[in-house]
Amino acid sequence: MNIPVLSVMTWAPLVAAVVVMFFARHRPLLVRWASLAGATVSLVASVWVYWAYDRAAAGFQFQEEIAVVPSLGISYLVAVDGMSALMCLLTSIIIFAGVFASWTVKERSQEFYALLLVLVTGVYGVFVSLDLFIFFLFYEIAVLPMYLLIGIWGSSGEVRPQGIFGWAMGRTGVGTKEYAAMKLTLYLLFGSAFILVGILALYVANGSQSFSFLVLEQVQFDPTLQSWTFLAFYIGFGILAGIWPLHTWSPDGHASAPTAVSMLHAGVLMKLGAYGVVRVGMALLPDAAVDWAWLVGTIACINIVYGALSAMAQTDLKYVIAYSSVSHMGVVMLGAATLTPTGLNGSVFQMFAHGIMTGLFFALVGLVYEKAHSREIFKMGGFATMMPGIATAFTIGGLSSLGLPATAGFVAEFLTFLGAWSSAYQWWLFPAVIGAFLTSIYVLRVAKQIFWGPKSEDPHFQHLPDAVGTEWAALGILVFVLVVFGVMPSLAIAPVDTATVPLVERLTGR
Amino acid sequence: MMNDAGLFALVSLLLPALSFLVLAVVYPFRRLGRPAAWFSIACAAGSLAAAALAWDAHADGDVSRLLWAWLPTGGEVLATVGVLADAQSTVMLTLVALVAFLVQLYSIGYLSDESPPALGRYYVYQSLFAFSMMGLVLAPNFLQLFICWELVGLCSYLLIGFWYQRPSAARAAVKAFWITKAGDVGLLIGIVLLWRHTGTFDFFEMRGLAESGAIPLAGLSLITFFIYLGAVGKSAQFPLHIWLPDAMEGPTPVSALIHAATMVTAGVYMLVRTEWLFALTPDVLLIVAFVGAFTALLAAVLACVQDDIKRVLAYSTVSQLGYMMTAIGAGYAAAGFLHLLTHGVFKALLFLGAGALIHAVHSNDLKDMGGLARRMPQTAIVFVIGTLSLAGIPFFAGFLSKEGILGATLAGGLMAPFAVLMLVAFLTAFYMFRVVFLALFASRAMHASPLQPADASPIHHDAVEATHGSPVHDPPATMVLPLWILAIGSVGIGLYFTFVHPEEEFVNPGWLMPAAVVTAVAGIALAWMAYQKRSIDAAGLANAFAPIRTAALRRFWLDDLFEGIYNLVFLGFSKLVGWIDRYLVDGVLNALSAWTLTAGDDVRTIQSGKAQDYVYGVAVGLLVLLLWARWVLA
Amino acid sequence: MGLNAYLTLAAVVFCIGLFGVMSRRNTIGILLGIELMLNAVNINLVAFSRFVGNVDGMIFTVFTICITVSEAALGLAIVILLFRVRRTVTADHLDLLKG
Amino acid sequence: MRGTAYELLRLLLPEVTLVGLAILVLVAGLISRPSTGAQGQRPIAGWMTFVGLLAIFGLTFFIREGSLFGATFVLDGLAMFAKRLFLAAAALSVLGSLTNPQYPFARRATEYHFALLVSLLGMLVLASARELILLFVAFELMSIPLFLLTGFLKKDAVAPEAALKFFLVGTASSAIIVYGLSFIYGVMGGTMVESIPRALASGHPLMMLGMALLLAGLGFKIAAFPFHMWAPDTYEAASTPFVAWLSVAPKAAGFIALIRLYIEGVGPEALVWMPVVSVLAGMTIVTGNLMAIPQQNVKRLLAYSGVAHIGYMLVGFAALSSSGVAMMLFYLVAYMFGNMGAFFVVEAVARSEQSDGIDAYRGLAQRSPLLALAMLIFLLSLGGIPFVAGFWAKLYVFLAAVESGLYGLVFLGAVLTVVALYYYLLVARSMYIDAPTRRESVPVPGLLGAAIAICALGVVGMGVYPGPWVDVAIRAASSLF
Repeated sequence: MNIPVLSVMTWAPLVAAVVVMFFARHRPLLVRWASLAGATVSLVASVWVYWAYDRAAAGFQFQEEIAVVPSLGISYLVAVDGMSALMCLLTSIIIFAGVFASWTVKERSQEFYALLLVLVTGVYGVFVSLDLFIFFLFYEIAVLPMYLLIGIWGSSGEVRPQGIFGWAMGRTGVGTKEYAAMKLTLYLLFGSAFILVGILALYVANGSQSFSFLVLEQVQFDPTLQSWTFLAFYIGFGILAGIWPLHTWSPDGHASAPTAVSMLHAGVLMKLGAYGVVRVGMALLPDAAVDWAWLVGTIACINIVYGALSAMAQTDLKYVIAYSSVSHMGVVMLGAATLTPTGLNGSVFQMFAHGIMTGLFFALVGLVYEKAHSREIFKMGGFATMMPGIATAFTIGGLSSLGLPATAGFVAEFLTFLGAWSSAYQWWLFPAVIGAFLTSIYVLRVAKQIFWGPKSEDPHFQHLPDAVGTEWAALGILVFVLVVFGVMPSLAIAPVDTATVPLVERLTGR
Repeated sequence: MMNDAGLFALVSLLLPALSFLVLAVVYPFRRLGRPAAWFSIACAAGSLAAAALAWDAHADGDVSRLLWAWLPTGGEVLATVGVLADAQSTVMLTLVALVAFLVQLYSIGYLSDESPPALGRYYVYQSLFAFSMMGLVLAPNFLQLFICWELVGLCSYLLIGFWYQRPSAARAAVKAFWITKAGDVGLLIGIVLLWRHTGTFDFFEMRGLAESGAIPLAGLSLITFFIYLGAVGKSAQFPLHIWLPDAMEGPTPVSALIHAATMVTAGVYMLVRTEWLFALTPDVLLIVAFVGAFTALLAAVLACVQDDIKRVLAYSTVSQLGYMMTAIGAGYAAAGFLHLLTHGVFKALLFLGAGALIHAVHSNDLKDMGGLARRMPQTAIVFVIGTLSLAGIPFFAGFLSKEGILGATLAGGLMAPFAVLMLVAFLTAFYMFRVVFLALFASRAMHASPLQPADASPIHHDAVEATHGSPVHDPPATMVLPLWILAIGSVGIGLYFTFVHPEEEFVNPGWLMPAAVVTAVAGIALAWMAYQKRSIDAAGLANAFAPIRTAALRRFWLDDLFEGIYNLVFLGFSKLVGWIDRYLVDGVLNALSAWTLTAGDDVRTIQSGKAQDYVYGVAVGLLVLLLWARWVLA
Repeated sequence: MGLNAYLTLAAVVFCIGLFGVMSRRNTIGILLGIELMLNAVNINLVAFSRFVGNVDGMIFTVFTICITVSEAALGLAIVILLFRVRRTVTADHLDLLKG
Repeated sequence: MRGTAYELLRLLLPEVTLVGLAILVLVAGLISRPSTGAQGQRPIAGWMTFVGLLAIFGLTFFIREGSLFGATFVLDGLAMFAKRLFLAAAALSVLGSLTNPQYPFARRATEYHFALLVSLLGMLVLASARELILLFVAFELMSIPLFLLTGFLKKDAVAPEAALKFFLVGTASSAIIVYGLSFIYGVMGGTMVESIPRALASGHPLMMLGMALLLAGLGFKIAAFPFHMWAPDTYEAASTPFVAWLSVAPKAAGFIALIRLYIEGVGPEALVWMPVVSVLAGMTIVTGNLMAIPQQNVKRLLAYSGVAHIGYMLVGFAALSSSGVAMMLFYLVAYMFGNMGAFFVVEAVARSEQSDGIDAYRGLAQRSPLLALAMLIFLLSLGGIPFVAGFWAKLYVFLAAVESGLYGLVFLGAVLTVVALYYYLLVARSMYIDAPTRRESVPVPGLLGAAIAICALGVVGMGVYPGPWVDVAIRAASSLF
């Protein structure tokens, strides 16, 4: 097969975006179908890649290379291994569902879809590109459209500036969607500054020949360089992965963003961060990865518990979900920090599982908001009678997030726990498990309050419709994936394993 | 190494799964209600048959395992799923299948007032429960055990909250889930540690290691203790027993199936399954025994003061679970397992009977009952049979198993627990017959209960309005049939054991049987005098034990304790963290950005607009450069 | 008299000129300051060319003078223009543009 | 070597033709006096200039490298590159100003274009000057018309003020420059640039003094902190298309001079400048970005961001390496497209809204999407976002700096990019997020539109496929080492 399937997957959304932008003016339906077409092409491509990936051979496959700036050794070099194949699949699923989830966007839907698709191209690019330079380039593409997406179609929450930094919050306009958009964008770009320095450092340290991952992988960088570049990568990517205490962009951003954007951002973009730490940080700097594991893992533990507790404290449904993401990303980072095959598999699987479940969550929150026009948890109640479908989907998502078996969440967490206990810092296991327990508290609390509880007296909430038409598509896909991968985890673990095992050998074998 | 036992077991496991899938996925079919229900029942029946065949097919001693790779890692298989059919699992499987089938049948009648969609939902949960419980029973390794363990917990949550519009039900559901989950945290940790300790999840391999002494004992006690914590949560041992009484908010058949016969016994079953592991850690077994005995006593006392018939049964369940645990702790898991089986049968019977009564009078409260024996003869008969079994009267199911447990405790040399259990036996007989007399025989006018319940017994309001004032009579066939089957079961088991004495690995002292019988009869007698003949003033009896009673009515403040932990520790702490996150962690960030903005304002003031100031700028820059040049030369 | 004497003189003149540019209120005065600076440069160049012993410095000086003149002319033009539109030639008053 | 007339003509072709063009424009203007107050007429002078410039730009491709007058005047890769840059920028600016409706432009187009051409001539010569006197003269030839052009709107209240400020600071700095040159001459005993390295190696104090003075003077021309203060005021007051040019060409010229004097052939001695230039770069980046944050006037905002960009170019310069210079040249081109494009959009908006304020851009995306998109692209390019020129530009200078081990500087620059994005995004917010106050779209004159389109194409083209541009820059720089 000589079709450049990865490029097709990566650029199809961009093509769709161009079509939407220039040929679909004032034709909302065409906009949606064009976007759907783009997403579908990517989905098919990624599924095919996932299927055709030769697990026996492992390593990087479907490689394509085009020199971009030969004089500097920059080339458009793309390929996937088990890990990135899974991530691409995740991206495809989320965007596919996202297109449906935002079917009802009213104003300026043309620009909305265009930006969304551009964003997705960036995401694919990051996952497939093996040239660190192109990697970085896509990375920024994936971050930037957020500003407009949140700024234009977002919704403002209400946060009172108070506390000892009240003055500062007042000045930065905390709570408004513009604030959230600016915060998210700048924070992530701030992180990318670290990444850039790190990448350039590696490039120069290797004699300024090539940015190719495959080349740099062979190099044994000297310890001090490794040490600080790893920290740079950890901070840079970590910001996007929402590591404590650099996570505060995520609740505000996700809470303000429109449905599809929250889905994509919490579902996929945060994974970019974790993926970056694993792919660039650990794979290229094995010694430093081992030396800094204690930091990564400990902060991950803080993430897990801290995120869960913060989620428990929220009264705004979207904030709850956003903080749960912070907590779950902790699991991802913890799995990575264990430096064991089980842990890393758990980590990657959690990236996937959390991507799907949080996508599902945000889709549901969007639906609930659309129908009940409220995100205040304690105002709503007893919706299960009126919207059984949504209630069921929410429950399944919730169960997955609290790590209930037969959903993807369990496998991920369980593997991570195993990894944690077999790692060098066994005590990591306990905060992780506690976090899972806390999750069960806040998730069921919310589910009970909004869906599976007594009906609220509020007249607004007496007659609410269940999900209809295309809305089902988004929910259906996500729930299906969530359960299928929970019941048959080997679907995902088998290919991922081919990528993580060599990595771990590289890390510990040094 | 597999024979048809394994296959039958597999079949009986997969049938409920099939019905679950069909009902869950085929939305319109589920919404039909009754057809869905019958489909599920048919599957249950099929799985019962298969289970019976499996039980029959398994030849003594041999074990059949069917395994499929489930979770690969590091190039090899990390965990498998499958079926492990042996003596224990097949008989347990049969019990589960039987009760599940009967309960599903019974529910058709019991839930006749429900709307079709609700009924469909109910049967989805039922099928899922049947599947996961069977999966648990047949689990070949700790991982599958845990998976199904969690799933049954989920079903319990869903079914307790089946009438989620009732606040109490919604509360009880989450309470049950959280409390058991707390125990599961222990179990999960235990499993992870054990995996690291032995390198496998598989019972079979692990047992091999254990028996060859290949498992290092260092730190094993901790591991088994963690695992035991799981059992504490699931099998409602002190102090995590508090969820079980509240769980009675669910429909009565659910209580019969999940909270009496099967799920709550999962903890016991797990310990029975892994006795060879616990045998390595006698210290933990001691804890198990003492906690079990204490739980039995506590629950028995609590049962004495309840006016809600279901709560009485719930506490008696807790108490009986304590019994089983004690036997296991004493080192004779077989005895505990036997009691588990018999208890499963007659406790299901009792619950279903109680359900029939509740269904008739639309109330859980003993005060609303009385003299029902005349109007509901069949129910009365079966209920009494159940009660006799529970009280441990000869020729009934409970008798021998109970005696077995007492003997086991004795043989284990645990004197204190033995004494406690004897007392509990007395109390059991007392509170059960209190129920019998108050509900069935003493006429309603006659008894004015001196025991005001601490918590107003929740009444199934909508049902009351639905069929108010309808004459009280025996329930329809679908409900009576299961009652009789179970009743015959408990009598049958009783008789069977009286003639075919199950061999025990210990010998009971001759005086044990009489003693047990006497205790039971004494309890019955007291109840008779207090609530039927009224020769003893119940109030006086109550006052005699006033302090204990008040404490019992407040449930020994355990619920309050947990409530407090939830409110203060979890919610309070979370509020704190939330505040910190928003106003400190995020605040610092905002402060930095705000400072940047301010800096912008400040710096621009040097741009005064006066031409000469600009020249100043140039001059200053020049000066600096010159100084630098000077410094370079130096 | 050595080269340093000339250089010092030039430096002094240059500094005076610069000081004038920065301190005079009247725009014309500022222009004069600039003239001073440029003349200091001329002194420098001539002195150097004398001591180095080639004429490049002289040539440079000639060019500098020409440029100085043209700059002065342009400067005065601008001042006049300013006086037309703003009715003032005081440097401090010319701060509409700032920040 | 002494060039024959042919040699002479061949090497001086651009300059000679430019002089011719200037005279032609002047004469043409004299004979065809426009009817007084004729609004919006097509000034013949403008067209002639534009066409002429294009022609000369074309001619630059027919001249070979070489040198004249005993290497006083050289045509090396750098010179070629610079000349094309100047010509291109000038052509763009003229294109943008052709339809300028402001009265003076219609009335006195001749003078405007003549002055512009003369200044351009100065730049072209400067690019090739390898001799101090010639360099200084070229420098002044470039500067003096700029003062004049700044005050071109002479009836305007602020333009003359800006002109005065520009003039005062400018002449003061040229005094400083020439003062520095005098010392250099004194130490070298000659005025040929190629003898600088030897003198520098001798480490004579006066030499250092002279170089320091020179650096200060050039610092003014490229508007590096703290010599930048004239820039914002000048930009704000002068006519926008001219500012677009002013913000690019003279700065480029300044950098060329810097390269010629401080790097070319200096070798290891050059490293002595690394710390001071680094500090200069860092401070310029910080202050430029910080001061841009609170700006409400887009022209001022762009002015300050321009200062910051100079800082980034200085980062490339601070690397003091072949790749550093190359990356800096690349940055210049990217900056030319991005910055001029942005200014042209400002011009377009200002003409319809009569305002340079950020508020004038409210909801531009819904009024005229393409214009908004163009602006967005330019801003992103200036902000250094992938797939537009600015990204590669920043990246390359950072790369060069890292190669020279300036990690701190690179990190500072990278972080400050975020601050820069903050104020660029403020404009983007106004265009895309805020609701428009008026519905009808902004009218864009065809020629101005063309100029914008060219810039947009340049930005995107360089962004998507930077390879060839980089190679050109590298080739241009390679001639220096």
